[in-house]
Amino acid sequence: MEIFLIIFAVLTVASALIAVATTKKAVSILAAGVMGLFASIVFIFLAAPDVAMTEAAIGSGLTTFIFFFALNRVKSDRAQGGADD
Amino acid sequence: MIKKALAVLLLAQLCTILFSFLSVYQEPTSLNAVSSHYIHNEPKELGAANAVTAVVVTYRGLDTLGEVTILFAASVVVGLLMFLHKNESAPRRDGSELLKTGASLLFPLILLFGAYVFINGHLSPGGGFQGGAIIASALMLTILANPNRHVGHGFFWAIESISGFVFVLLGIAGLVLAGGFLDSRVLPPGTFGHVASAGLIPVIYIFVGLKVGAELSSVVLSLHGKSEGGVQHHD
Amino acid sequence: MTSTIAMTTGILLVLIGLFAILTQKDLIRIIVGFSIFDIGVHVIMISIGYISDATAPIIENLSQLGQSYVDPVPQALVLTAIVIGLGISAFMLTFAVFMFKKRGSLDINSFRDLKW
Amino acid sequence: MEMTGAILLLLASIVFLVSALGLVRMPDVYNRIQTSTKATTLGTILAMAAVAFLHPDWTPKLALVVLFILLTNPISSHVVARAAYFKRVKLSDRTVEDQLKDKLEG
Repeated sequence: MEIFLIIFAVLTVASALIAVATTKKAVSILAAGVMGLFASIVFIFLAAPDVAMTEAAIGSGLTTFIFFFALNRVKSDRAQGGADD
Repeated sequence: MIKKALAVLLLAQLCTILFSFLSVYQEPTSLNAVSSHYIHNEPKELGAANAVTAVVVTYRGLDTLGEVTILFAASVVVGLLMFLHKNESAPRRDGSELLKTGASLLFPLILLFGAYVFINGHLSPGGGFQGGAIIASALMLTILANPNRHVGHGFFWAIESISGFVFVLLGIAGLVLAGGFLDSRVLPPGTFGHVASAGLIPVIYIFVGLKVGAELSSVVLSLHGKSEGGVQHHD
Repeated sequence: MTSTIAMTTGILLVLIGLFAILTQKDLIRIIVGFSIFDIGVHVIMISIGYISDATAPIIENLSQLGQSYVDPVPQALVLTAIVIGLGISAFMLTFAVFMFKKRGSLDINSFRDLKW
Repeated sequence: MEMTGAILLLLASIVFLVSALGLVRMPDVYNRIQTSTKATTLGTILAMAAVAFLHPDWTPKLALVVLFILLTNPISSHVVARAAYFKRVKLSDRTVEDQLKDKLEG
């Protein structure tokens, strides 16, 4: 049983590292979302199904989308500014 | 570069401190007094099968009230700042026919699932926060399928205010009719393990779910930008 | 053992998140670092409440009460903390977009108002 | 009963393995979406059937899960493929027909 927990813990830390180390912002946001999913599996191993559900729905679902909406606003403005110059 | 080196040094120190705490940490073998009281007396006192729900709604109900207040403040500020800066982005590419049909087919099903999650919060894992997040994600599916459609905020603000008001009223009802603020023993506990049991807990959690769902939906709508204040697109 | 592994994961996530907050230049990446930090703290809090061979705090029938359960209080706290984390992330992202509209950049080195 | 469930679970994992193999072997995004979506749909249905054999009283919920996956999985793969197409991800060299391009141009 513990070997599975170790596998998911390593995957969580690895996706967090990818989120910090990558140069593309979109990849960083996606890796943070994937890290939320793996962390919710870690919560299941810690006998916390409530927290796992919340983390999967909010931490990896809604947060990723909110980040992408913000990124989209920044990007569309940058494209417009470039056209005006 | 020197900034990065300083950061690494600081984090190394923090790492040493945290791991030295970890090396002396011993896993407890039994629950402490408070948690043991919650677990062992809660089924007879309140009748909720899910102890986490009982803690969130009744024993630590004031925490939940403060939490939804913070979320309300956050969603108000997000809406305000996004209203001050009207987004004038070009109309986005419409979703395909398959996505639109699928979204309109799935929208009521996801809403139903969210309602199921928060109505069954006192029996199984789940509850108001999860159900609210699921409702907000149903809304997100429709705005991703129709990115140029105008969705008003007013409906969500109405639901948010009404459910917040009812939440506080239920808390005061607990204060008047039972032991304290947000006490759920206003209604009889009922049969253990049935949907209509645990006194007021399912009712309170339904309103928490509606409130959280409306707040998260309005945050998503504000950040998406095609809401009130943005450019009006006629379909 | 299980709680030690989980706590190590949480501490590593906290360190990675703090590293990102301290060293990144871009506002959105700093907020990503914040959300990593957030999840790390949640993992640590949940693993403090864990007890070996205990089940989740969901009581199936009243005759099972003698069984050992994990601590429900940290789980309830983390439940609210996750939702607050989403609110705070949305708030910070809104400020990032606001700053971008004012200054035309997300790089923190281009905000010089408080420097002299 | 348990034997049937175990065999179904084994079949499901074989299907998942094939899907993962296809993810590595296929030449471009669109073919990868094909293998991953089709095989995971079948694999999830098999796994749910296996669980239904192991825990017969969960069957209605599992049927709902299968229905939900049958509804959402094709839509999501379609959306991913469409987004990749409009982001101009290149098709493989061996592609013979691009009907969407013909439709958009003609």
